[in-house]
Amino acid sequence: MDPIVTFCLRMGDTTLILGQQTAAWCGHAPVLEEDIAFANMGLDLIGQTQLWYEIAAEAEGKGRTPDDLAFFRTERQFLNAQLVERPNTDFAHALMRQYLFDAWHLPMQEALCDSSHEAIRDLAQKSVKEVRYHIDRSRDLIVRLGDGSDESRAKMQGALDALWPYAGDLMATDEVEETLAGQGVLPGLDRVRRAFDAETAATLSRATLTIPENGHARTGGRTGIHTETMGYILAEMQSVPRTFPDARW
Amino acid sequence: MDPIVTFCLRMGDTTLILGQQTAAWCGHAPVLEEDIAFANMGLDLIGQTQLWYEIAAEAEGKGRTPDDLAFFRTERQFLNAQLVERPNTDFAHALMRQYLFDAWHLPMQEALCDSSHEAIRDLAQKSVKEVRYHIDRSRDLIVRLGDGSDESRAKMQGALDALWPYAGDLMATDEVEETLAGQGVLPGLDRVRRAFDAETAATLSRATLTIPENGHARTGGRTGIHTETMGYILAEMQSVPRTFPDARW
Amino acid sequence: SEKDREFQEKIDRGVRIEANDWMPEGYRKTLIRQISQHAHSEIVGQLPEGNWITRAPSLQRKAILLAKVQDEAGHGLYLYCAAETLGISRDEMTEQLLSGKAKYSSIFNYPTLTWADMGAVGWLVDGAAIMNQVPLQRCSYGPYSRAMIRVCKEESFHQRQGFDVMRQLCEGTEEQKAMAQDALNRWWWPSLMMFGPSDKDSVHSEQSMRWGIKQNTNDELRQKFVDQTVPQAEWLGLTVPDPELKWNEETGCYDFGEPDWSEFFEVIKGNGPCNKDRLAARNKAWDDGAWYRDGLTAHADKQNQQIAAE
Amino acid sequence: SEKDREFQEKIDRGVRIEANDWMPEGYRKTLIRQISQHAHSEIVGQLPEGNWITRAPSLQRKAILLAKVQDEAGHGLYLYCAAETLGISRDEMTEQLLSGKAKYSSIFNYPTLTWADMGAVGWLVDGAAIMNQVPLQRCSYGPYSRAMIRVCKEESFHQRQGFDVMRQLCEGTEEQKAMAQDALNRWWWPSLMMFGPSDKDSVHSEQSMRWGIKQNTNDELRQKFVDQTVPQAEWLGLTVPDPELKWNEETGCYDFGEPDWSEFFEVIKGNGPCNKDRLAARNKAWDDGAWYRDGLTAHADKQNQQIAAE
Repeated sequence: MDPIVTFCLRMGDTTLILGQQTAAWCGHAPVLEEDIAFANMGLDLIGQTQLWYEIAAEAEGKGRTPDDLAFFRTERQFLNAQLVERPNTDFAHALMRQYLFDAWHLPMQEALCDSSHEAIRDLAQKSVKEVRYHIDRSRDLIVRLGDGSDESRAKMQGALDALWPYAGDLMATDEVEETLAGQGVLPGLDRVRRAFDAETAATLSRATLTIPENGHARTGGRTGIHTETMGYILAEMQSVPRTFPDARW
Repeated sequence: MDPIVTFCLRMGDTTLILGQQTAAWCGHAPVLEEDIAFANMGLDLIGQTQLWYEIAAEAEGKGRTPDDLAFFRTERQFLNAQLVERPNTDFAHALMRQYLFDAWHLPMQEALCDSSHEAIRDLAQKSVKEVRYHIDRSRDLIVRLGDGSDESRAKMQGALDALWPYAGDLMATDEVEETLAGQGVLPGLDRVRRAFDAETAATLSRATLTIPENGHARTGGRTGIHTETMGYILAEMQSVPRTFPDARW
Repeated sequence: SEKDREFQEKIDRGVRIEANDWMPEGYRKTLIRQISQHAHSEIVGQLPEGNWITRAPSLQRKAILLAKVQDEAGHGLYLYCAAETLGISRDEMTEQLLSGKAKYSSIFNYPTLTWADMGAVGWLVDGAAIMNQVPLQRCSYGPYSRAMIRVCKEESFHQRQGFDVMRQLCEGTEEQKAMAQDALNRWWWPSLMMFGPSDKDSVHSEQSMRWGIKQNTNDELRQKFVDQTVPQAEWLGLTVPDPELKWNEETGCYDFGEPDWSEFFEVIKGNGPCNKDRLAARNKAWDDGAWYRDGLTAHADKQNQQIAAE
Repeated sequence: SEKDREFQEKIDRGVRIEANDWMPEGYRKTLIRQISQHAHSEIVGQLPEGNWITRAPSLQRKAILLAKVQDEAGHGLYLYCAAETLGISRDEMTEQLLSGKAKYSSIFNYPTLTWADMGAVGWLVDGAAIMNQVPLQRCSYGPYSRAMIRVCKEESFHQRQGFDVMRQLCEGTEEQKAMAQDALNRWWWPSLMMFGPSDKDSVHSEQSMRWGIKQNTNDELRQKFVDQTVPQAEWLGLTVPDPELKWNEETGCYDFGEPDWSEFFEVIKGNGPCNKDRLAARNKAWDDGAWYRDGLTAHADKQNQQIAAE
């Protein structure tokens, strides 16, 4: 597969699955303001997904649409990072997942603002503002809830312990990223990891939370190896188009 | 639709969806013995489903297989009682749902043992022993957990309050049942309801539980009107065959 | 009293009442009840449509639905603020909703069973809501009137989106068209009931009209809704599930059948298809979120103590 | 000691040790560890296959899978009973599992990602398990030996069912065949690791063999598994993902590559793909079920008091 296609699917699948998980909180969040915020982040993520899939579909040149990519691929063909498919166990997990994603997503989009690939550069320049807004919000909540009550700290620490091993999958690279880095499509990848480390070290310390020692052990999403939650997410997400394969919506 | 087809789908869809919900407890029940019991009930229910669908498919005469009926119909075409699609909120709900189902299922199968329809009579005579075993088990648990600790009583009462309004959907009848009753296919329907009332009054009283006053308000499953949990059950259950519609398994 | 008479004169002259103006207790109570019910309806109204966000069949439809549900939460927020100007707190209103004491629009106690319901809800339910809400833009109470101006603008957008979902289905496969017809069949009567019982049976109508809180009778609005919606159904090629529906040359309006008001009163009483599920979902969200709200409060307290200590 | 020597002579003569016989503490401890680990493996082993029960693609496959998972729970039950004869309670063993102190077979820390995994797990994982378990039918400890006779009978049935799932996939569409190959690729190496590290690196092997708890070395069993499985893969038309795999005319066996033992030790340490999810699932089941267990105890206490009072 053209490395551009693979890369755009990795990005778009990651924003889609996170958007899907985020959107599931609508009407179920702890306060009305969070219902609104989660809907808003979900919207941004779905919008970004459409843009990534358009580039992927165009580069692939097989006439598939963004909806084909979202609704008619199987689990092993989805290339999202495992982090975003982790379950909506509770709102602490949802916030921590979002924060760890944002801490990678912002430097990634900033790097892509200098991409040699025009469509990717445009996408990044268009969405970097949204992403900056997301991390401002999630960073603030991590600090307030980490350094909040005993219960809120315990919840946030539990979520961090559960999710930290998956954060590395966001930054996993292989020959796809290396090829694109060599072409200037993906500039400054080394800076992304440093920025992630600096951001999380500073924020989690302010939040009085402890980074787990076992590191970023879990990877594989980028090559289509997922966790057992993924199949359920896709079954639900794809159910209507799969049931009526000839329909347009 | 031939009333035999409708009736067999109502029965088979009800056992299938309950089997599906029951089987989801495997590995997640409060004690190993319940893992085994729920798997066992699930097995019996799936087996009964196959028998009901065989009669339905044969009567329909369109060449559909039991698997076609299970995996390639949509929510509005499923005719199960709403009770069995109620969610696995906790194990108390699972036990109470099973008990209310059993309290109807046993007199229903006993009645069908005298059906004028040979295949239905055979099915009932074959499965009535399983069903008797199920209610012996679930009645016993309702009594022990209702008349158990304060917490277990509260849990069982909560489950009863939530599920009682749906129990009536098991016994809902329309011209389909009336036609079949007239033909002797469905003998003694009036006795089924009386048996249900007697069984639940006696058992719930021994369990020190209070039957809610608002009655059996919820119906509609028998005509394809479901609750919002149903779509998710089907999305999951049908996901593999829907994803690979040309495959055989 | 003198004050009451002056107040009524202000209303009659079309002067807007503002939060700090004197107002009769009955006027305040009526408004609190009505605005908070309306806010609760927006909050609970997230659930039936939220039910399909994760299953929307295209990325575009998913985004539109998500934006719509977000708007509903936003409307809830404006409306709670408007009610707060009358001296009730959001927490009090929330407590009334969660305990089942406060009402919300009965329509949200019906389930959304297929994707077509996203069309029908937008087209019919938002359509009926707008019919109810447009006159409220001219409500005598300023904060409510201004909230409604924002709400109505967004609602009419939602209604067009719902209609567009229906249009796409009706132009689609046989199965899609059947899905659209089925959704219309299920949502038609509950939508008509959204205007409330006939005026002769309506408790609060008369005083509310005198106070400029209500501008039209329930029956007037229902008639207007039918007259607007039936031609749209015809355009879509769908059949309105009312055998008594008929164009009346004389009145220039449609004659139509009577909704099943016993069903309406059952749903109001708490026995609708989803009453329990809706309240359970809202209570679960609130209970599960207690640690979050307490955590933020604890953090704010720490910050304040630090500032005080400095 | 004299007793130890007598015990060893009994073992050497092939006499079965029973629960009330004298036995060395080391023998008892080794057996408790091994039987309880085996029981825990059956319990945790419910999860990866349980994951597909609700999504099995035909009614027949759903029933077969459900029966299989039920058998696993049943095996857990026999094995807990066998361990209890050695003086440890089921609650103690459960506590050891839930706290992460006790181990279970590492293979269950891999995820089941497609329906084909139900084939691969049955064929390869049950296949390897049987290889390990058949000799245990002749284990020197009677209750364990008898439990294993029951277990083995059912396991070989499961293995055939798993193979049949693979066969059906390999005779199916291109997508199905690819799914089968993908499952083989993911499960091959973890299955080889099920026999444990090479004997030279295995801690307990020598003493266990002397005591008649273990009959074959890890490497012998692994070789046997490869020799049995490779022709089956060929029959299915699948490729074993080992470039070093080659028939050796001289030895009459297959030569094969070395598994990645660093992965094995990472998984053992708790860093496998699903270690946390598996323990979390078991802990949740146990914690959520506390009210159930307490309720039954409370009921039994009431009954006993009533009997005592009569």
